[in-house]
Amino acid sequence: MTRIGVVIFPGSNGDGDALHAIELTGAEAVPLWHESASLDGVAAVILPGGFAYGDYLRAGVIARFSPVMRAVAALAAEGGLVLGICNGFQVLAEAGLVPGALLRNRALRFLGRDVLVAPERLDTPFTRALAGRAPLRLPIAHGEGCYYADEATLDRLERDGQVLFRYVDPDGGRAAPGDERANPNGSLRAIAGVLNAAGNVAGLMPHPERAAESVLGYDDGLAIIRSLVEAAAEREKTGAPLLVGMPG
Amino acid sequence: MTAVAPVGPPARELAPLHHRLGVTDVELEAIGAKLGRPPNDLELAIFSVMWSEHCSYKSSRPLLRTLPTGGADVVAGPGENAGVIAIGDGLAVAFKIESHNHPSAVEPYQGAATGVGGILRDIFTMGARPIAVLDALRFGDPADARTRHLLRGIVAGVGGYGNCVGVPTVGGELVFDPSYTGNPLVNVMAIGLLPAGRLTLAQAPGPGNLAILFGSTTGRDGIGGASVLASATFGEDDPSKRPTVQVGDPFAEKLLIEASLALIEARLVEGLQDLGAGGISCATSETADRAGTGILVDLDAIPCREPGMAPFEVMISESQERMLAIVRPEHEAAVRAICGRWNLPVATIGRVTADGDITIIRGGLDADGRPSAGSVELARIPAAALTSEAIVHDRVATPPARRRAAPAPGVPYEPNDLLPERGMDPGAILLGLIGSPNLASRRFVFEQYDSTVQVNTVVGPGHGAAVLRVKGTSKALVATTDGNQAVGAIDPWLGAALSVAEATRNVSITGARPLGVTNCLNYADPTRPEAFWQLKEGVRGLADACRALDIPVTGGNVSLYNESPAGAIAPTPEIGVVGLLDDIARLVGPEFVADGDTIILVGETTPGLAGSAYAELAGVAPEDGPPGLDLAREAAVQRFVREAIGRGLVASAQDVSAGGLAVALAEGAIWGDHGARVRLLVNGTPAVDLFGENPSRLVLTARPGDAPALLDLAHQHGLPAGEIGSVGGDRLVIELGGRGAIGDAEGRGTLTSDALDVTLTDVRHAWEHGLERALGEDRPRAGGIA
Amino acid sequence: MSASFRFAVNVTPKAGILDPQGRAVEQSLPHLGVSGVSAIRVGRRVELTVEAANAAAARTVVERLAAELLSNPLIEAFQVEPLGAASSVVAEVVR
Amino acid sequence: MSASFRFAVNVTPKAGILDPQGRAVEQSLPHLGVSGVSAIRVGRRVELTVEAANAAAARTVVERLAAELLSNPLIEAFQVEPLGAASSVVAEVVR
Ligand SMILES: Nc1ncnc2c1ncn2[C@@H]1O[C@H](COP(=O)(O)OP(=O)(O)O)[C@@H](O)[C@H]1O
Ligand SMILES: [Mg+2]
Repeated sequence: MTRIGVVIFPGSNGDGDALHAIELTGAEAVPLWHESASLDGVAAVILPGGFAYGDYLRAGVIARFSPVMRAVAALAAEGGLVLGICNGFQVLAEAGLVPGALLRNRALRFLGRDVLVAPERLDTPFTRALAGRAPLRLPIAHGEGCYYADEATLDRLERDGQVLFRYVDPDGGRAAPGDERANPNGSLRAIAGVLNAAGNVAGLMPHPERAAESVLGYDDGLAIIRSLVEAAAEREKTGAPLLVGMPG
Repeated sequence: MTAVAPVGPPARELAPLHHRLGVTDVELEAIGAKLGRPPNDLELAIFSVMWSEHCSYKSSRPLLRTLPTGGADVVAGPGENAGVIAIGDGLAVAFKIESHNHPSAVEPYQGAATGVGGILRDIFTMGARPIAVLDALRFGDPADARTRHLLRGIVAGVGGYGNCVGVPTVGGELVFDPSYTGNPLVNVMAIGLLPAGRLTLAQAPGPGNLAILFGSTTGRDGIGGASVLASATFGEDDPSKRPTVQVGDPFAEKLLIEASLALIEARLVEGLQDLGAGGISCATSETADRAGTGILVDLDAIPCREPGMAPFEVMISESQERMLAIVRPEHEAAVRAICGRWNLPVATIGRVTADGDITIIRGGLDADGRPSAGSVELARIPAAALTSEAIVHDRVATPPARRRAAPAPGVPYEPNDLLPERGMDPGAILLGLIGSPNLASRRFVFEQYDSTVQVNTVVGPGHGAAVLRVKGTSKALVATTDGNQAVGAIDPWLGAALSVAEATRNVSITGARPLGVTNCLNYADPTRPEAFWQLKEGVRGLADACRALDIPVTGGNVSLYNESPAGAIAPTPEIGVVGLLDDIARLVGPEFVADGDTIILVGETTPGLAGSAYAELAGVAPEDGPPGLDLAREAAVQRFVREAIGRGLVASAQDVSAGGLAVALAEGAIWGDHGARVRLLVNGTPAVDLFGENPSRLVLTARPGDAPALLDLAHQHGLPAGEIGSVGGDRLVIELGGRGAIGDAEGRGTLTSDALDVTLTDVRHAWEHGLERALGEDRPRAGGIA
Repeated sequence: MSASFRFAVNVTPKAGILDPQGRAVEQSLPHLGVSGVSAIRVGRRVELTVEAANAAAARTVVERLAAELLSNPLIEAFQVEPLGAASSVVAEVVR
Repeated sequence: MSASFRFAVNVTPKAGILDPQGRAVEQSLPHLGVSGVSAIRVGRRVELTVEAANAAAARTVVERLAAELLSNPLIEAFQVEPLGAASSVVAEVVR
């Protein structure tokens, strides 16, 4: 059975939800303690939501220095799959494993609500099982989710296919600038998720693991987790570093 | 070992120390009697905190004894940190509500945040993992700048704490009423889940066991929170050095939750108690008293955040995020290891003793847990004197001179020409009501909360009671909070009873069976006979309603002295209810489901508009009273709806409450995105039929084929019930027929319109934007970043 | 005639008030391989430009803003720092 | 032998970076009846004590902390300010 790890930082609170969602896909969910220097041989890692170290100082910054993050960085460097969700995205950004930064929501308030997002590509390890599902309805719950990078970086991300998800309006079109309903945190270019240059590390502000069971009203998110599990299983089988072909 | 040493230099002020600490002469005498000698200053400080209203319930204890608390499934009731009820499948639910009114009035963000922290500790102290929070908030006029400041800070504080610890905020209340100007109410309820066998009690058994303090260090913050110590200059310290505001640290609380549950899971603790009001004094005396033991505390062993803290400061500090564990000596290392894993400071601060006293020394304990040679005893107080045998006051209760009795149910109604709805378009009234601050969507508030973490939230905030699935079972927990200050101000018995009726009804209409009640009694100064009468009547209403509905009170909290220069609050017993739905597939919501469904009104419309949202909007005739409450009828209505839902006869269920039938129909329409066409026969005045809030009424929808069986079932339960219309279209149309609507009124030359007719778009718009508009949040706002 | 003056307002948690942020930062230092750092207090710094007749008048405005808007007197202390016009880091105007 | 040095690290949003807090403060000024205040930037101020052989060594530690932990170079600029040993607000012991 494919083993997927979930890192537990002090202050993580989405670890249980991520472990639960992994189990729903039939994979084995493996908790990884922040002080551990090893990833216990897992095929892929999720950095879960929450408030690692209280999100004090800046969201994600203190967690980035945990011993486990060295192992995560090493896994990423050899092509292993890493998905950061919400706080996990903030940790990845602070660690420089994905581009950009997450600023305070423009409304200066924490926002917990459902959003619509659409994948920009279906050929990544994080979106391969999403065909026919767009737009996806997922919950957000964060105070610092406004995606920021400078203009040149944003242009490069778009050119290189590193934009993974965008906030969309109910018609499925990219959220217009200033559309606070569709893009509640004010992310630049409506970016809700990004990839690293190699395409094996992803950060995502909405919570796919919370939208994984119909009893809770939605299950679009499970397809994202399932994408990760399938891609990780494939990588294990072939033993090869899994680097998606980035266009351009 | 020397004798009791005096603490601090003699006071310089003229007023005796005990007065400055808020201890009356009678109480000082009682303290002397308990000790068999006069207390020293440290002992007096401890008594002043422990005998405060907050810790001792000295005004309310005799009243609380009258509440029904028994039930077959009750595992822990009042007296414990939280009530616990078994729900089958080897699980139990723990829940409790608590107030943080006064701290939130002073510092809204931190006051509310620490309120959430405190109630969560009550839950996990019992061995339960917190799974949900509900916040019941009450403010003055939303147009008032101070209200806006308080609301903004309090909501941010609830969210700031709950979001960070990862407990979803799934429900609550937001009410505006002028009586809360200057004294907002912040009541927070928390719910937890535990394996039935893992219940942990707050007790200190086994002389020789260790008292271990873990969590945050002890600082000077919050000293005075439980008494008037903050304002009294005590000893030589500069009181300005002692911040009365406590700052919450949700990150530390999250670690505390994980460490505490890990300690319990590993069966390393004999007892566990959170530190709240009264700090170490309260935690040690309560755990010792419950076990019939004493605790010997070594002040030098307590990790302090600041140097030079006085003994009284250490003993009564209310620093947040701390726990006291009672541990067998052989488990000490394992306890330290778990605390270390979660990076929490931990210290063995004393020993359980057989003498029944809380003894405070300085200078360390020896290997056998006895005071070291050269140590100094600073205080010695029987634990029971501080807690179970604390003073009780017999307060005087006097009803106000003029008070109108509520009309008894079924009293015939006289149409009243003074009612202001004459000549008004009922559609406009509906839009006004549903867009009013008390009825409009609370989205602006609950969007600031994480309501989905832990992946149990089936129904979050926004539409009626919250529903949480119980992982690994087919069950769901249903929870709600309700209060009714508007009626309570007129008749405190009725206000309390109505709150219980409404809270339990909100649970029953999902199909769930109410398991238990937790309550927060928010009242004014109990030394005023009229305020104490309100409290007494409120408790009587609570008890009567719970008995009639056959539901135990499993815990609660009392908050008195809710007054400000602007006046006293309206009596506000806030009722929290948790219910159990055995099969989540049977869950029914309030929203209309399908075009063509039949709409059925169950129950009887009776007069009495006083205390209603309509009365607040339109005014009310001076001789009108609040509607009556027939508790037997209420019980029948709830039994009926649970049975109907259990049989699969109900498509949607909503009760008639604030805003009356018109608002109940409008909500079903907005939430389900289906219009409705309804015809009402009006006997008295249209305002009563459309907007009256008399209880024990339901709006049900059913597939047309199920309607006859549903009506039959209602009649079998002895309930009046009839078809009033059907679901469909994109408007809400309520045609008014009958004598009261057109005949008499037109005959008298008034302009009562004969139909309420609004588009779904209009009514939804009013509902969605009303609150933000009332709070001025639809424009750039005033306010700092502090 | 009036001139522009730039100030910083430094807002820090009052003595005796718990500073959870400072504590969390302190706890993380071993992970960075840093030792010998203590007593960390995390506060806010607000930089602003005031148009006023003279430096004293400008300062009066800043003091008022600091007390009423930028700090919470119950739990925070503040201190006003004149930056002059020369300060480079802060001279940018972003609207 | 070593000594204690107290520093402040002032972290401000970089030029061009959206500062919603600064804007919110600016927007609330009219409500307070304040005018003539502009270019408000809201940042962080971290005060800390460093044990080191000398001031230069202490400063090196602070610079590193500021660059790696206390600020994010993508969005923030920082500046280190020596406070000397005299600072009283911060002399408390935090365990
Ligand atoms: N209104 C009430 N109804 C029933 N029980 C109450 C009420 N108020 C307080 N209690 C019970 O009294 C005990 C002490 O309450 P409290 O001091 O608030 O507890 P804690 O110190 O754990 O917060 C608790 O068990 C609580 O449930
Ligand atoms: Mg308690």
